[in-house]
Formats: sequence, C-alpha cells, structure tokens
Amino acid sequence: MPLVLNEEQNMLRDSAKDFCTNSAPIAQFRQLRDDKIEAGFDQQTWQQMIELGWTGITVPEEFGGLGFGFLGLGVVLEECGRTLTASPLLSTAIGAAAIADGGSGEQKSALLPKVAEGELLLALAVEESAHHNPYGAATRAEKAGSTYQVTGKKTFVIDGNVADKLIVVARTSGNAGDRDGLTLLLVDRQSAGVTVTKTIMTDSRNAANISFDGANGELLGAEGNGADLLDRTLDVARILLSAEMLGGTQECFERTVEYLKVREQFGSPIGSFQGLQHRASVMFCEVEMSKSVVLEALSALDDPDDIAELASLAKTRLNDTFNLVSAESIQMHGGIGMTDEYDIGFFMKRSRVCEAAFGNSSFHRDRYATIQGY
Amino acid sequence: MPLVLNEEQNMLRDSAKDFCTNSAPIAQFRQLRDDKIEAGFDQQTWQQMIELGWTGITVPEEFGGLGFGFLGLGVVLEECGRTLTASPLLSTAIGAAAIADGGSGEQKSALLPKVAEGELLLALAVEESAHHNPYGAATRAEKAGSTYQVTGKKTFVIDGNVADKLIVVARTSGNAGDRDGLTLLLVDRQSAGVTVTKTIMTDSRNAANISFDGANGELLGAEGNGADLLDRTLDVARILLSAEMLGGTQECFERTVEYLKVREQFGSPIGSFQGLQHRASVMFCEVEMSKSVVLEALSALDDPDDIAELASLAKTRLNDTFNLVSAESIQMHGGIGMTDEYDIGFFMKRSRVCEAAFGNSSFHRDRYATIQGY
Amino acid sequence: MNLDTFRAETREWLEANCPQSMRNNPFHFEDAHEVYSTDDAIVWRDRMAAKGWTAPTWPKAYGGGGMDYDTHRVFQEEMAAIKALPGATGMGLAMIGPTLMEYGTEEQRQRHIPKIITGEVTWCQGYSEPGSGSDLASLQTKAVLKDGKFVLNGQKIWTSGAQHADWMFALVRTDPNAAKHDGISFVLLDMHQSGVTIKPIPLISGSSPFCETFFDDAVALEEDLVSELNKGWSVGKRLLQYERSAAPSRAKKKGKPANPYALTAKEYIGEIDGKIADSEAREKIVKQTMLEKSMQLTVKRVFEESKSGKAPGATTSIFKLVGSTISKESSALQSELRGTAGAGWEGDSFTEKELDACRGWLRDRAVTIYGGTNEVQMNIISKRVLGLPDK
Amino acid sequence: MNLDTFRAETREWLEANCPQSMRNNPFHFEDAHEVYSTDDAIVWRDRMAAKGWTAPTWPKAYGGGGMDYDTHRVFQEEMAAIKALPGATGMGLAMIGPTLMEYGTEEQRQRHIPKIITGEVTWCQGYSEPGSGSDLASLQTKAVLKDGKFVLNGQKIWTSGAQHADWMFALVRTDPNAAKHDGISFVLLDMHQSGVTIKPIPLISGSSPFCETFFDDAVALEEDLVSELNKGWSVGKRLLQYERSAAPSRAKKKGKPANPYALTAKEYIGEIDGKIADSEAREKIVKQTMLEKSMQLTVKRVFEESKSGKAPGATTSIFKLVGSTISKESSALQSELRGTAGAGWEGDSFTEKELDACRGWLRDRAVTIYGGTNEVQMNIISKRVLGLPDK
Repeated sequence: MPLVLNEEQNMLRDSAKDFCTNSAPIAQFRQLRDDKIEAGFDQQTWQQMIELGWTGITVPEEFGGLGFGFLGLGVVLEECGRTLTASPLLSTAIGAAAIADGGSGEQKSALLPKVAEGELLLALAVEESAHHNPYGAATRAEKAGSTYQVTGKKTFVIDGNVADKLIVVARTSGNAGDRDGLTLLLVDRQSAGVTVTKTIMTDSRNAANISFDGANGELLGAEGNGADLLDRTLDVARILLSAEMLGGTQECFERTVEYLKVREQFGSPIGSFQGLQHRASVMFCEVEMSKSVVLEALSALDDPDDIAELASLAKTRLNDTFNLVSAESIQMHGGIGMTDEYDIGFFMKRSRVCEAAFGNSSFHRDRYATIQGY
Repeated sequence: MPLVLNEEQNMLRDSAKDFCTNSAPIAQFRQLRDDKIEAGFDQQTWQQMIELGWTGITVPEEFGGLGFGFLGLGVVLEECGRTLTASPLLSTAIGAAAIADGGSGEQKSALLPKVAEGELLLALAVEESAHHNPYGAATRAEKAGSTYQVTGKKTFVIDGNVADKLIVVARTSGNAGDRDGLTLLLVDRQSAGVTVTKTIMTDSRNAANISFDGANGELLGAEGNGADLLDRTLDVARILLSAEMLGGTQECFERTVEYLKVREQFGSPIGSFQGLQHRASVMFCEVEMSKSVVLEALSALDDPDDIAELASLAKTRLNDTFNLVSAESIQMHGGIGMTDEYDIGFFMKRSRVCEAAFGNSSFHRDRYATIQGY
Repeated sequence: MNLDTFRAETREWLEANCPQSMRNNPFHFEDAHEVYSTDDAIVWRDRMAAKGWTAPTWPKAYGGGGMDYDTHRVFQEEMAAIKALPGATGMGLAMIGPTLMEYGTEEQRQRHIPKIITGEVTWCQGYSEPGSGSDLASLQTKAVLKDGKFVLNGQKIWTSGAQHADWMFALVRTDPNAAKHDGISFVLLDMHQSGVTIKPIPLISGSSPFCETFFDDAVALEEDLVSELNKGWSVGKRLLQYERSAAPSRAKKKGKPANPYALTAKEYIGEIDGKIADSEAREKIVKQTMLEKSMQLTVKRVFEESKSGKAPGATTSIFKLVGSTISKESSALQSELRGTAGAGWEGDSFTEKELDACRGWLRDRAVTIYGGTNEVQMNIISKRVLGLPDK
Repeated sequence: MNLDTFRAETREWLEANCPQSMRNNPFHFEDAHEVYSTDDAIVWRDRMAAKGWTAPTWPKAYGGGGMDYDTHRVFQEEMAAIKALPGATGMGLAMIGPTLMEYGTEEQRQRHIPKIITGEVTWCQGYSEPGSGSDLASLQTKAVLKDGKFVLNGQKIWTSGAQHADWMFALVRTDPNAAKHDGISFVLLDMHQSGVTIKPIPLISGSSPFCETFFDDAVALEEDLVSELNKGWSVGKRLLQYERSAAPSRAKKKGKPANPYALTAKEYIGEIDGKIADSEAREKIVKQTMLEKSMQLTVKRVFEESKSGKAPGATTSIFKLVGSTISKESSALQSELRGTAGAGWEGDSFTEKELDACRGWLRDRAVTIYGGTNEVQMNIISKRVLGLPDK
C-alpha cells in the first residue's frame, strides 16, 4: 500500500490541524485540568468534532460513516496529539472497530450509526492489573438466558467514566492467562451492578476502575472465542494510540528545537553546542522513522493485512521515541521545563501513560519475537 | 577491606609498568603476531617475568611463592593489559588457584612450587560450546583404578596449546547442564589420548581446541562435587581477566583522548568539539567506576568474602566498558583507526575475545540477579 | 575519650533521646521542611544542638561537636544504626557554614555560625536567575553600595526553600562594567524585609520546593559581604563544590537489604521460576543495581584514598554526573515497574507508595538539571579533567 | 512497450542469459572486484551491456537502457526475483556517470560514459587525504595547469579500489591562495601512468580494499576538468550526495525470510520453549530487527513520496547515519551471537561463515566513518535540517 496520504486524507489533516490549533489548544487542556472537569474533556469542542464528522471517519458508509478508514482517523489523532486535545474519540473508535469486526449484523446496524453521529461513546475494559495482559481476565461471565451476568474488576479503562457502553473482556471458561475461554460483552455503563470510579492519572486524562457485580452483558462475537477479536481490537488500539503519540512526539521535538535556537547561555544559543546538536539529530532520526512506521501500520489496518507485527512495531517505536523525546525536552529546557507553568512537561506525562496503555515496549518486543518465531 | 593499594602493591605496579612498557610493549605483540609464533608469547620476556617473581605472586609463601595475593597479581595484569603483553601468566594463576583451593596437600606441595618457579604452566579446560556454560560439560571421566579416563572435547581453552597440565572439567555422572556430577581432573597436555589444536583468534592470543580420548586424569578435589571448586576458580578467572581488561580499557581511552587533542579538522583539534567531549566524559565515568569495581573484587579474593556477586559485577562492567571504549576509540580515530598499521584496533579485538571468555554480560547479569534472588 | 567508650555512650544517649518518629532516615530533601516541622523534630534538634551534634565536626568554639575523623565515623555509624535523622539539615549546615569557615571573617563566623548550629536561623541560596542557568556568571541582579549598605534590585530563581528561610547568601553584580566573572560579589541578607518578595514555583511533580525571589531595594549590610568586593565568583564556585561533591552517605547498613526494584517488580509483575517474569524489566533492574553498586564502590575508593592521604583525584568530578543520573533512573524505574499504578496522580485508587513513585519520577527529572546540569558536568570533565581543548 | 510484455520478455531473457553463479545478490562492496572477475561475470556484463542494462535508466544515446520510471521498477523486480547481480558495478556507474550527466560537457560524456556502461573502464575516487578526513575541503594535493595539462603532486588516501581502477576522479587544489572551498578543481585522470603510485592499506579486518595514492607529477588533461577551474567543490559535494543518499535496494523479496539473527542465535545459543534461551540476546535481535524494519519503511515512504511528486524532504538526511549504524550493528551482532566461534581469525577450527562473521564485524566498523562520519552526518542534520545555529 502507498505510504503517502491521498488528497482526502491531506484535507482531513489540514482541517484537523486548524481545528486543534485554534479550537482545542493546549491551553484548553490545561484549563480542563485546573478546573478538575469531571468529564475530562470539553463538551463544546467534542460537539464540534462530531460536526466535523470525526466520529464517523472509520465507520463504513453503509452505517452512516464517512468510510475514510484508519489512515484518515490516524492523521486526526496525530493532530490531537500535538495539542494534547482530550476527547473520547480514540476510545470510541477502538470500540467501534470491535463492533465492526465482531458484531452481528443487528449490532452493527444498531450501534455504528450512533457512533458516527456522536451519540454513543465506547470504551474497552481489558486490564485487571497494572501491566498490560490481554488474556489475563479473571472477570467471569455467566450465561443467563439470552444475556450474560458479568462479575469482576477492571482497571485503567480509558474513558471508562464517560463511555455509554463498555466492551468488557470476560471469561466464560478457563483461568486468568488462558487464551481460550475469553468472551467479549457489551455492558451499559449505567446499568445495575456497574460501579465506576474515575482514576486521576498523571496525564490528567480519563481512566477508570470499574467493578461489575452481576451486571448485564450482551455477547459481542463468539462465546469463549473472543481472543481473536480482542487481538485485532487491541492492535487497532495500539496503532491509533501510536498515531496520537506521533503527534505528541513531533510537537514536543519541534518545541524543543525552537527553544534551542532562542535560549542563550555563555553568550550563544544553546542550540549551537554540538553536544545538544548531536542529541537533537538522533531524535530527528527517531521521529522520521516513527512517521514511516505509523503510516504503514495505519495503512495495514485499512488494507487487510497481517497487522500484529506492525502494531507491535509501531507501539514499541512510539513508546520509546515519545519517551526519549519528552525526557530530552525537559533536560534541554532545563529549570523552566520542570515548572508546571510551562507546557513541555505535559508531553512527558502523556508519554508515560500512553507507554503503559495496550502494552509497554517490553511486552511488544516479546510479542514481536514470538510472532516471528524466536 | 581497604580500596587502596599498599606499598608492596604499589611497588609491584611501578615495576610492572616499567617492565611492560620497556620490555614487552605493543610492538612486541605485533611482532609475535606477524611472525605467527606458535607459542603465542615471547620466551625471553616470559623468563624475565618469572625472574621478577610474577608466577609466584599468588602462591602462598609456604609453597615458595611471594604470597602477595590477588591484588598484587591484579595490578601486574592491569599493566600487561595496557601493553597487550602476551604470556601464560593469567591461565597459570587461574590453575594455581584451583589447586590451592581444591588440591590435596600432596598436590599443592608437588605443583605450587613449580608454578612459583615458572616450571609449570596450567590451563583451565571448561567450555564445550561457543558460549560460556560452566556446567555444560558432556566430557566424561570414568574411574580406572586410582586415576580417571577422560573422553570428550573442549573448546576455547586459553593457553591450552602451551600449558603443561590441563585442569579439565569433566562429568562422572549426570548430563550436560547438571551442576551435580562434575569432577575436575589434572591431565598432562602431552599424555596419550590428548589432541591439541591451536585456534587462531582475532586477538592473536592463545586458545586451543582439545580432544580427549581416554586420556589419563588425576582427581582434583572431590569426585562429582567439582562445581563449587569450579565456581570459585571461574570467579578468580573472571576477576583477574577483568583486571587485565581494565588495563586495556585505560590505555585505549588515554590514547584516544590524546588523539583528540592533536588531530585537527575544520581548523580545530577534534577534541574541542563538544559532541566528542561529552562522549569522552561519559567514558571517563565508566573507566573510573571500573577501577573501583576491579579493586574491590580483587580485594575480595584475598580477604575471604562472597566473591560471586563481585565477580559478575566486575566482568559485566569490564565487558561493557572495554567494548564501549574500544569501539568509540575506533570511531574517534576515524579512518586511521581502521588500519592494521595503527595499534588502536588491537584493543577492540582483545576486548571482543575477553568479553566472550568466562561469561559475557548477558550471562553475568542473569547470574547476578539469580544470586540476589530475583 | 576512648572510641569504644564514646560509641557506648553515644548509643545509649541516642537511644534515650532520639524520638521514634525521627528514626526514619533517609528522606527526600524536598520534604525537609515538613519533616523538620514536627514537635518531635524540634525536641530532637534542640537536644542534638545542645551537644553540638547538629554540626558534629565543627569547632566547639562556635557550638559545634568538635569531633575528629575517627570519632565522627563512630558517631555516623551509631546514627545510622537506628536510622536517626540528623539533628538539623539545610543549606546553613551544608553550604554557607563551611563557606564562612573558609572565607568569612571571625566576626561573620561568630555572628552566623552558632545560629546555624542551633537551628535558630535557616538559609537559602540566591544564585540562579531566569537568564542565567548553566551560565551562572551572566547573572544580572544589581547591588549598589551606599552608606554601608548594599541595595539590591533584580530577580533570583530556583531559590530552594526560600519561603521557609530566614537568611540568604547571594551572588550579585556589583560592577556592571567589569568582565562577567569579575563584577560579582557574595553577600548575605535577611529575608524578612520589605524589599524581598517570594513566590513559590509549582513544578510538574505538583510540589513547590523552589521560589522566585524578587529584590526591590532589598538591603544587605556591608559587614555581610563575604570575601572582597567583586571577588564573589570564586567564593560562589567553591561553595558549589560542596554541593557537587556531596557524596551519598557512607554509613554501612547491616545485613543485605533486598533489592528495592526487585521487590517492586515481584509485586507488580510477578515471577516465573523465581525470576522476574518480564526479562527486560529484570535486565533493567540488574543494570541499575550494578551501576549503583559501582558508584558506591567508587565513593568508597575515593574515601579510602583521601583517608590514606592521597590528594583528592579527578574521580570526584564524576559524582554529580553519575549520581544524579542514578537518582533519576532509580525514580523512573520505580514508577515504570508499577505500570499504570505508577502513573497515578492522586486519589484513593492508588496507594501512598504508588503516588510517591509517580511524583518521585517527575520530581527527580530535576536532579540532572539543578546544581550544574549534566551537560555542564560533562564540560567540566572534558576540559578540566581530560584536558580537552576549547574551540 | 506494454509493461506486462516487457516483464515477460525480461524474465525470459534473464532466465536465459544470467549465469547461475551471478544469481547471488547481495554481496559486500569489498568483494566486488573478486565477484566481477570471474568468466561468468564477464559474460554477464557483456550481455547486459549490449542491451544497455548495466545502466538501465541512462540515455540510449550513450549506450544506456533508457528506461522510464515504471519500466525500471519492473526491471528491478525481475532482477530481484532471481537475485541477479547487476551487470556491472562500481564508482563509474554510481558516481562519476551521474556527475558527468549533470556537470560534464557533451564531449566529456561522449568520451567517458559509454565505456562506463560497457565496463571497459573502471573508476575510483580521489577525495580524502591524510590530513583531510571529515574536513575534506582542507585538501592539499596540488594541480598546476601547464601547456594544456594539470600536473598533480600530493597524496590521496582511502582510495577505494584504486589498485583495480583505470581512471580516477579527483579533487585537487588549483588555487592555494583562495579560501579553502574556492581553490579546488574537479579533474579526471588516467591511473595507468608513471606519475601515479598505489599502495594498498591493510585494515584491521585483514583485507585491503583501500589504497594510498601518490601523485608525483601525474597528469590530468585540461579537457578532463569537470565544471570550471576552482569550482570543483560544488561538483564534489554533489557527488557525495549520490553516495550518501544511496538507499538500500527496494526490491521486495517474496515470502517472509526467517530472521537472520534468530537463525544464528538458534544455532549458537539454543531455544527454551521456542524462545531464544538468552533473553538479552533475544531482546537485541528484536531491537535490531525493528530498527531495520523502521528504516526500510522510511526508505519506502521517501520513495513513495518522490513518486507522488513531493519534493525530496529532509528525511533523506537520515539515510547515511541510520543506515550505517544499522550495518555496523548487524555485523557486530552476527559475530557476538556466535560467541567465541564468532571471534575466530583463520584456520580450519572455524567455518567459513564464522570467519566471515568476525571479519565482517571488523570491516563494518568503517561504515560509520567513510563517506562522511556519523558525526558529520549529525552536524548536517542539526544545522541544515533542524536549522540549529553555528557557534
């Protein structure tokens, strides 16, 4: 597949850049944080995103979406990453992908149009421990007539506090760690037996702990056989999150390069010191390679291909590069980079949380080697 | 124990520095290589080392040695490392340590005085594969009256082509990989059933493949219980080799720093470029820490202490630091560093072989964690 | 006094006099104010100060403990044995005290040092300015001498603990026309005056241990000029050396403590066959542990060398660079090993330790910046130690 | 011609004409002379040259293949499918040919390019000198124009393949009084003359692919001056860009080849439960593999961008830096994974592959030095691409 954007995607990027810069800049994010807004995002901005059609980008046209594909959504998320724009766009797109890939015809018809119209927010509830563990679910689902009763605890559910429906990874047989026996279920966040506690993370973005006590769940995909759908959904999540991380990485890098040009010490701009120049050029190489990897991974989502390797490659690379760039940016900014008043620290905090989401680099290097057979 | 040298050790160091610089400089090593001298070291130089008493440094006084301990030998080896002086000093000292620790009273009386007088060269035959594997012996030893018959193949036996006696790690029970069932045996190199093939390594130093076909072996230590003696002997080897590597590391680093001061490009000494300055200062930190670690590890050999952790720490640190410094030295020398005519490349070659001997960093990090219980 | 007797008496005294809540060493410097604000802490400080033990090696003439090298070592060991916190802490003891001992007049010493020892007066440092970080000598705060007083105008930044300090030692520009290192003086001033305004700086970690300090016709007395007029740069530089060469405490701990990273990893990652289940995490832990051990042995080596009368070598130049990197990575690792639980900011969903891990990770990004950035340390090593040329 | 027809005909022709021994791509550039000295190689070169396929995209007027972009892509794919070596190789095709196409006179093109395409004349590059490595413009070899001839005196170093070359393109100083970039000319000269002496340089890897070349009244004709007198620096720089931006071949391989490092590790280290037994080795392999894949995707991206008409962006500036680092680490890893077997120098105790691994590790230390050191590449990126200021 071509590693360049088409005209449609370029337009989407331009419009996203314009919107994020003007209508959802970092200052907005800071305000949300300082005001401790419970929803974690700005409602008006979210309405505008819906009007721009962003919630429908990956939804097929037959279900009322734009059908622009993941590459289209990726460029939008990249721009959101630059401005640290908080919204339930990513979580909902991940959930929509699970429904599109694993849902029944009925489910798709019922739910995807609502996603496209911005009327349905989704969140994926997978983790039960502090480290990513896709098959680690101990949460149980017992069949009860045509539905299931879900009991267990989930942690670090991104946007779990605002989603209308949760996609819960539960177990209908086997034990925590088994790939077999996993079942995906749709659970209404506000239904009986669901308790949601928002957790306040260092990046000031939404996450929640959720406990289920016999909550009602609707089967998504095949009972006991959810691991394939889960893998695919997680790969979507990893790649889309990598796209957002790419935006953050680039913005953080560019701000730092600009700072190196203006900050003077010892009578010269600090960017004239070769020690910093060489470190900046190493970062440039990493950023350029990150762009290529994210682009290829997004394309692979659109053009049915084996995405597992690319998802692990993308997530690893962006974990490492975002971490490198955001840490170096603090060091190169010196004291001012340590202050809360200055924005650069936000990128490091965001990097930290993104890194832990859907698998850190250690997880994905192990997975990559396993896929490649060594 | 004190982390400084006493007067005796300082005198030993000064005399070793003087001897190596004047009587066994790198030019001598180059000549040995170019002339493809079968013995791999200069006989006359070796005789002088014996006269200086070096073969007796670690041999207790009761057996005709100087009893100066491992710290004493360490400073000598460090100086030999600086000048890449080839000799069977290290291998013989390792072998002597095995005899001193595990030999019977009779064996010590018979062998250690000969070591001290330079009449007996020793070598440890432990490896059977390309990666260090202490308990990996498949070589078997069958009891036959008061002796043992040894059958199997050893590889990378340092100084195996010149040693008078080989200390062979064989197996009297169990299978390759078992810690139990190992037995150490003394085998005359020139006895029947022993075939020695010198291998030519990139560092132009001695190593050999040796096959045993029912060769006669004399028990050293307890049958089947050799692993403890082997561990201790290997730790001696690791620490002494680290001392030699420390010398090579320092020499290589100092030569590079000097080159940075004199080589000019773009109208300035290249050492004035901050990119190289910062890399040099990182190396300086590593070298300084390497000194401390080697000193502590040598002291621990003399002052009975738990040496396993320190041996793994020392070998890991010197593996990594010698590798870093010798690789950076080539890069910083540029084209001239790639030429055979220039000496700096010898250090990288020596570093490569030392790294593989008695455990690479991966081996020792794993061991260190295991010792510490995680 | 015989050392054994001293040890026995010290042990007994410490046991009787050190409040339980003060047996909790080490603590982080950012928490110093809080730790030393409790009633127990004040009791402890006063008892220690009465014996001169808040400054155990300082001359008795100024109220110090007057201990010699060996006595001090025994004292340190006994303190460490019960994890006793020092009787007092802060920049008075660590920095301006030694400086006055070296550069101050007898009158200045008499006036300031006893109050440092009793803890009556606390100090802060006024060096950095918004435009002068690594390039400290470019500082611009002006001081004009008039009628026996320096009148100060300008701004300092990163003033550690300024909001709690009684006095400041500061570098100020007294000759704007001289070359940049030659027009600087070192003065002491009272913080409790109307010309001084303090504004804490919130950091990314959420705490505010540092301040901006504004001088608006603030006053320093002429008798509080340390060393000569316009010769302050060398005093200030020397003082920074106290800071940079401050090595980790050498007091030996009894027994082998469990590896702190391994403990975290076992809790948050788990084990397989006794090994930490994530092999990369395990490798990181070994690397960090080995680095810490290497640095610890290097501190020990330098200590032994100086004890044996060797002139302090170049090795100390690595302390700040390596030490700060170790601290930074240590905190980062403690957060990282906890996964998402190490990325929590506040709230009951996280334990105290988890929140500390996250805040600590953010806080310790600073250690490679303050007190001479790692880049400045590398410049010092390459130029002063390795002798690499300037451009 | 229709592309499908072209593909079918090419495939048939290659199958019929490419000797089996030439279906062994890729090879290392140091081995080029040996690889292209066999009888098969000469047959292959002549057959390819006859069709202009040694230089497939060059104009037919000079004997080239005259292929357009899409045709060339098909051609490359078919060549790759049977792993066919190029019909010819060397600096004539890679460097001086394109340069003459851009800067040469029509007369110079007519005289030199056809012989490059047929392989009749091979070329070497005379740039570096003992005192002029990264700082190439400080070169000192003098050329004095006299009676229609340049008379050359001085010394070149790192002349790749000089011992096998017929001609050299060289940078020489024609105005010693001008500023250092302004007194340099770009000339071509015949290597088969008495004023030229060549001395191979043995390297740490044991091979000697480079030479010192001495000029002792060597002669270059005036008509072989490329571009104007004293304007050679810009020609030389442009030519270096051909070298630095030379990206790895993009031809896609069929099927998924097994990971080459994993193959080595499985042989020399072994597996536990299907994973390489040494977890650090496994991690290194993944990191190297991911880096290679990232770089490969970056080459692909740049290729697609240029195809889509986008101006070549800054991305190409990373090719040499990252590419050379990848090569160096690749070779080092192949040696390291073999343990002591990867550290053998010669003799029957080691297999050919083991010895190659060791020699390759040593040989490829050079890739981050030659053709612009990594340090120079980083300078270029930071100054030209990122716009960081000079001091």
